[in-house]
Amino acid sequence: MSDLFTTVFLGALFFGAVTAAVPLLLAGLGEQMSEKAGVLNIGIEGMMIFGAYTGFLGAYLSESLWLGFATGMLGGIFVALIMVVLCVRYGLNQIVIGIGLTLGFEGLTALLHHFQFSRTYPRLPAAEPFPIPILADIPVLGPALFRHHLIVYLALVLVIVMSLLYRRTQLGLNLQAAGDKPAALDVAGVDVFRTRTIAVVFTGAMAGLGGAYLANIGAGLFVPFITNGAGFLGIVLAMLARGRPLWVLLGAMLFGICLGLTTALQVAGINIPTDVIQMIPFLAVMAMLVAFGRRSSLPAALGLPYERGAR
Amino acid sequence: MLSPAHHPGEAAPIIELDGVTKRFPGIIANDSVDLALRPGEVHVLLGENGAGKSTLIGMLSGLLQPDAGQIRIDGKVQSIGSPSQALGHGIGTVFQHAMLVPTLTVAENLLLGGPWWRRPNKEGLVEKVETLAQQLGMRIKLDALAADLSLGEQQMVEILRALLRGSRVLILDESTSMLSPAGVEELGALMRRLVERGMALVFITHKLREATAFGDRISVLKLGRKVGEIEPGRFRELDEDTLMAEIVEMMFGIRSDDPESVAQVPGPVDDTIAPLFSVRDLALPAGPNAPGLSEISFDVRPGEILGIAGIDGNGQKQLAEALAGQRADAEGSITLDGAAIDGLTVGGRRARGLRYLTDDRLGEGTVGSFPVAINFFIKEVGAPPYWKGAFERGAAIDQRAAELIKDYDVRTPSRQTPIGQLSGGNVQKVVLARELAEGARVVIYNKPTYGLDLNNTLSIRQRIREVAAQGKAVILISTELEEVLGLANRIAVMAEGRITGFVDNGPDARMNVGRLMIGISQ
Amino acid sequence: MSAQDISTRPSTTEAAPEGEAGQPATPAARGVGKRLAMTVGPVLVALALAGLLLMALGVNPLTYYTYVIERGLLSPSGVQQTLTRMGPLLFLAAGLIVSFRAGIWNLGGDGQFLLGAVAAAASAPLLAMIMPAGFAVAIAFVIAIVVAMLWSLVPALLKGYQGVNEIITTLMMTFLGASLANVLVKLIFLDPGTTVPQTRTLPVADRLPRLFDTTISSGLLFGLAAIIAVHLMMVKTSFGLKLRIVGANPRAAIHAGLSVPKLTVAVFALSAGLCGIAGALDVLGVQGNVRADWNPGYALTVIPMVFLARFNGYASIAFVGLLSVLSIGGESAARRLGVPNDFTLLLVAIVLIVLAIAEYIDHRLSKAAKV
Amino acid sequence: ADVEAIAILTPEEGTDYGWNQQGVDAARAAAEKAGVELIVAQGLGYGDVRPTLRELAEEGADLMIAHASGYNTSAPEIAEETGVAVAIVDTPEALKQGLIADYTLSGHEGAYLAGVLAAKTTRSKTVGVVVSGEPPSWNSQSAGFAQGVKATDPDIKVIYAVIGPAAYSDAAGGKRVTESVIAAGADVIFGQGNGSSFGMLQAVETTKAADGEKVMFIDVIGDKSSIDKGYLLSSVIWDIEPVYSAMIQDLKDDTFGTKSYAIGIKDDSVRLLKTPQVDEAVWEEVQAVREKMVSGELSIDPVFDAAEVRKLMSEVEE
Ligand SMILES: Nc1ncnc2c1ncn2[C@@H]1O[C@H](COP(=O)(O)OP(=O)(O)OP(=O)(O)O)[C@@H](O)[C@H]1O
Ligand SMILES: Nc1ncnc2c1ncn2[C@@H]1O[C@H](COP(=O)(O)OP(=O)(O)OP(=O)(O)O)[C@@H](O)[C@H]1O
Ligand SMILES: [Mg+2]
Ligand SMILES: [Mg+2]
Repeated sequence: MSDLFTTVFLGALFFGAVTAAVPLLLAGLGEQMSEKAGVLNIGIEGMMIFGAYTGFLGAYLSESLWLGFATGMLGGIFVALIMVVLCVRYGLNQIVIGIGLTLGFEGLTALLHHFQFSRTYPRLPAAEPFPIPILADIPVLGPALFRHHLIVYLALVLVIVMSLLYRRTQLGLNLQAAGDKPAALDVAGVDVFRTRTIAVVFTGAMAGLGGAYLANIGAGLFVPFITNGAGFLGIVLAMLARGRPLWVLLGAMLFGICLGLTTALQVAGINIPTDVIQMIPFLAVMAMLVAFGRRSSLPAALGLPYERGAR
Repeated sequence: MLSPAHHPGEAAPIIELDGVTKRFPGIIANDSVDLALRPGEVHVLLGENGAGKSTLIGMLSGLLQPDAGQIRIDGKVQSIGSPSQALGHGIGTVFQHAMLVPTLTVAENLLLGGPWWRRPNKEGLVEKVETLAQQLGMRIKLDALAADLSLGEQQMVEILRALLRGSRVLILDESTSMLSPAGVEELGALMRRLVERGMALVFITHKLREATAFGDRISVLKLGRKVGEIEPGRFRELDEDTLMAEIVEMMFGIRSDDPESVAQVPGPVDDTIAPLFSVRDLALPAGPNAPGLSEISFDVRPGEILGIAGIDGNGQKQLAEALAGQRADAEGSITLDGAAIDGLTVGGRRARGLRYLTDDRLGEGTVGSFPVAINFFIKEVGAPPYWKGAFERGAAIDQRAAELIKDYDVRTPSRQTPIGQLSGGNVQKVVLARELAEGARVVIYNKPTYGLDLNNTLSIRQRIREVAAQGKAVILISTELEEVLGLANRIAVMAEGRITGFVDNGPDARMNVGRLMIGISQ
Repeated sequence: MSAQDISTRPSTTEAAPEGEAGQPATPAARGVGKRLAMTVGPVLVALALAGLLLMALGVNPLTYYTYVIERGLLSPSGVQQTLTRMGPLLFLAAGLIVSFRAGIWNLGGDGQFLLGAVAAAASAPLLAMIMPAGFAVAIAFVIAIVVAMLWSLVPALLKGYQGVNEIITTLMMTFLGASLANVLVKLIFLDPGTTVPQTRTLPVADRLPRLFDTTISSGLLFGLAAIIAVHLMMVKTSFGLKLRIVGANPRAAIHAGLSVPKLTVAVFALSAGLCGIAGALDVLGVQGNVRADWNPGYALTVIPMVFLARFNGYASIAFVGLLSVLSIGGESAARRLGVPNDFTLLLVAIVLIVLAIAEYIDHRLSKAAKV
Repeated sequence: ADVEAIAILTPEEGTDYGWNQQGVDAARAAAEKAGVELIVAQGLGYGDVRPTLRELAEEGADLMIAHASGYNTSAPEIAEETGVAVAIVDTPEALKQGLIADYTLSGHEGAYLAGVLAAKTTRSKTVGVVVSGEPPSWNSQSAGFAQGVKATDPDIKVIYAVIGPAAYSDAAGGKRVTESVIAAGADVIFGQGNGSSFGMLQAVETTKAADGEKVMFIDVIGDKSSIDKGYLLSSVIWDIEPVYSAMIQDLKDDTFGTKSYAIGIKDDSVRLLKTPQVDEAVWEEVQAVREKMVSGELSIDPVFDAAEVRKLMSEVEE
């Protein structure tokens, strides 16, 4: 039994954990920016599923994963733009529109899948990994962490970029102001709508990219409802992380590792019912909330549409 | 008192409003208003609550767009489509309510507005702030969180921000209403220094003394129209009392000498009467942004008004909340009519006749989206006769609300209007009616006239006197010394969460209170 | 922040047409008429938009909609299905109204629904063996309520006493609830008589009675009663007013001496209890048991409906009715025309979004009209 | 009785090369054979299908095939209510003359053969079973597969993994778990899942076994040959047409509801798919095992319970 836990197996396990974490990381980073700017983006699941579809379509037609990521981002941005117009510009209720977008794009992509792919189930070729020299040869950790597609490292770099952006740039200040006191940002001469638009579009791009990653690398194909609530998990991660990109990464990895653990325990033949094992990641998060959740400080204007001059 | 040291001539205006009109649903907030803002002048804008002052400012700062009329800047017709355009024209505004992002530091707040991809230039800022602050005699804590600043400090930051942006026009909307007397003087001096640098200032206030002390020119708005203007020439000719009388006549159509001065100073009440309300060793732990309380003890006799003076933020609000029962962490004993009430909840204390009139009428005093009628009763939800069993008795509520609206002269379109749409003064009257209507025995007023116009201020002060005259015990917390001196029989001074001394009202009271406030004991 | 701040255009002004304190009937009636027009119009626009999509798929939209209306609204058996479907949805709407009006964003309705359903399904068939079915069903309801309330306790306490944002906790509890429901069904309350992972089945005869000679479950009547009761509770009683004060301005609630933490816990209990009843109602009235992996996700689709209804109970009945017509009729129309069933999802989404836009335009127009 | 129309209800669209498609295709073939009309109601999900059942009954269906174990509570109820005959799965005890018939489809015999095939194909002496859920019909195949492997070579390890929450459409999860199982040494994967099985197939196509060679995939229920890229070793094919034809005939003969229907290897309604990837010699050996089963010399009991299945794996592994 224990001889199953070879370095190869452990490597694959953690490799899988990373693969599972990346879409959550991207969704969480995206949602984080929306929330920072005061928009509770419940439509992220819709952005993700549409990004998964357009990302797969792009990669499949162009035979290029990179083009697929680009079309995935565009797909996510398309849904985000609807959200921008309705929720940022016109101040419509973010929860209603968010749920509407999620349902709508789940339905639309299932429909499109039915007409396009349901007879052929096209699958993409294996994604070329980009092993990082030397590091990739470390036992277990090497294959787990340093033999991924380039996009995975880019996602990790993004964590650092986002941290710097929030802490070191004017945009970071603007975003925080848009979420905490939009009127103050407005009178300082910065367009609140534009700031929030940037944030929501970024969310769309990240969610779309996450969806495309899920379809193109995670699965290698598109099936309806493939995102399976990953966007909602992104919302939870963003709220838990309270504005810190690194925490999104930690949360996403926690989920990924718990999923890997589920597989590991089963492969080891440990006879715990899978449904019980599957509760682990959620229990872990709830435990974190009970222990550290006190006074989670979300942006003061989260969810509030901004209207200039309104009292 | 300061008086204009420098007398500007009729320089060409930077900004001219020409027949500017602004309509809101059901109201003309500004009706063909003409106004000129000239360099080197403090232009005071006066008017009752709801006269349209803030609306006018909104159009100058790009928050609102006029429905008719034009705005000329440097003689050319311009539109001010957004706050950033206003800033571009050199118009800086310090709004009635603080406009800083509480979670950012002062420096970050000052840096807001740069190109978005840039790295905020903190070093450059430090340099500029140092020079400006030195020139103007301001003290700025760049690394403090905006949320940790006092209101006065926040205002300074906002003024500084306007100056950093190279503003030629600076608008101050009711900037003095939250300042201590010393803060007001300081702001006045700063305003003088700014006009000396050739800026045009707009100064909005409800306090005529400030208008006469700091202004060069006065315009009066009434019901959205400009009803009068006093030119700098005449302004300088008239003495303060005549000036005030003239302004009051323009604003209210009544003639009066000094409307705020009080005929007779209330003396101490007979101290052989048993106290109605006693507090012993009240204490409260300090919070992250608030001082704690310690060793607070006092008595209030029936018919007595105990004034609590002190600079804002020295624990007055915490004291009021502890007395009202809103602070579970308070220690010490409180007795009303000989019975301990410190174990009771807010509702329990209220049932015994303890009433607390909060200073935050919109934040906690009322529910803005609820009708006026319901707001009269939100402290006695479920009580008869307005609720029977668990059910609301709409007719009883409506009827009583109508009476209270009439008795307290609440100006509202209807009983069903959401209270948030009323002007501040009218909201205050609703809160007042709620606390005083029935069964009050001890009343705590916290800044009862903050932000109110003269008429409302005077009528509310009169009510406070009447309440005491009915044999109730009154605690009056106020940062306005005039108010305390005009109403209280005895004055306690608070500093850093303690009472530093008591002063019986009388001829020497002003000096004694002042000494206590700046830390010199009697 | 707290989620109270997540504003909703519909709720910004509480002086809604139905009146807080006895308004004359005529303006109210006119208000209802206008609301009706403002609902029917956008629905037509939404249907036209979805129709364009159908044409692109080569399907005649008129035929499609004829089928939808015929099945969802006109055919006797179809309308009975629609009305039956409404029962649990109305309870969910009632539960959501309680919490949303109190400013608490209970997004965990689906988890509470599932656990209520499992609790009812686990208890009713067993109880029915030892007592009259009527009692068994009644007790099962009580058990479902208690279980759903307990399930909401963690988010409730975290929110009430620690200020932890309930959107995160309730979302998490929904994920967790779905897993737990599965565990309970597969491992604990499994029907030993079958290999299929499901609970014991409550015989048809023991379920809630049907109305007259129809297949309409009496759950509809309970649902209607519940949502009207909740509506009246919120607008006419002192308890409802307290909840609304907490929802609209928690600081004012503290100032007025209300115990915000206790009320918060009470809101969660009520809201979760009602969602739990919805689950129990679906099981005890319609399904008879709970199968593993069953999660209809009703609460998620009901959330936008109660928003569109501005948290008004009566309007929610209409919107829940609309949702039921679309889902029952849409399923049938899709099948008959060979369109994948997923089109129904898209249809519901388009209706939702267009209604929200119409609401906005209405808001703008009425603002402009007052000048 | 006259039979003019039959209906089939499936939870997902009948384009999944699996359970739903086999059901719809078989119903179509059976209807055509019997000259009756077929009404297809697909993609109904796992929620409440009573509305659809009632509507189909109204539309004149004489037999409603409720092709999902999730429908086996509702369908008999509607049968009682409307008097229209229904066929349900996995519930042999629910028979009722003229009204309710059961067809319990178990591919355990075919899966046993697949196990034999896998045991003879594996180079690493490790095979994997990946499933997206644990419904009875899959459990019996997982168990059958493990028994087949064990009977052929007791030293071969069988690794068992269930994907995760709501995994029916979790293609990414299917791929991830399959990759882990391959990394644990498996070079033949026996996969069961709906949308997620395409993820498993993808994993097999894009991951090398420990020895650097191909990993092979054994599918169930449907035939994915048309979309295969050379990794499909076999599939436990279910042909449900004979079952449905028998049902229609029984309905005509008024004997419907008196017996359960089943599929099995005897009449080739359960059979192993022969792809070009199967070694001829191995195929002969597998056929020999099949003969033993047909002749009754070898019989395998189906195991439907998930816990039992998992126990079987641990035993196999020991
Ligand atoms: N956003 C708004 N929507 C509707 N009406 C408004 C709005 N802002 C102002 N008003 C109207 O404009 C009138 C003038 O308001 P404004 O705020 O300009 O008064 P003000 O002179 O600044 O009063 P105060 O002394 O209390 O600050 C009010 O009576 C009000 O009816
Ligand atoms: N959003 C609004 N909608 C409608 N009317 C409004 C709105 N906001 C303010 N008003 C109106 O504007 C008037 C003045 O509002 P404002 O808040 O400026 O009061 P105010 O004059 O500043 O009073 P105070 O000086 O006591 O604070 C009020 O009569 C009020 O009815
Ligand atoms: Mg104003
Ligand atoms: Mg004001």
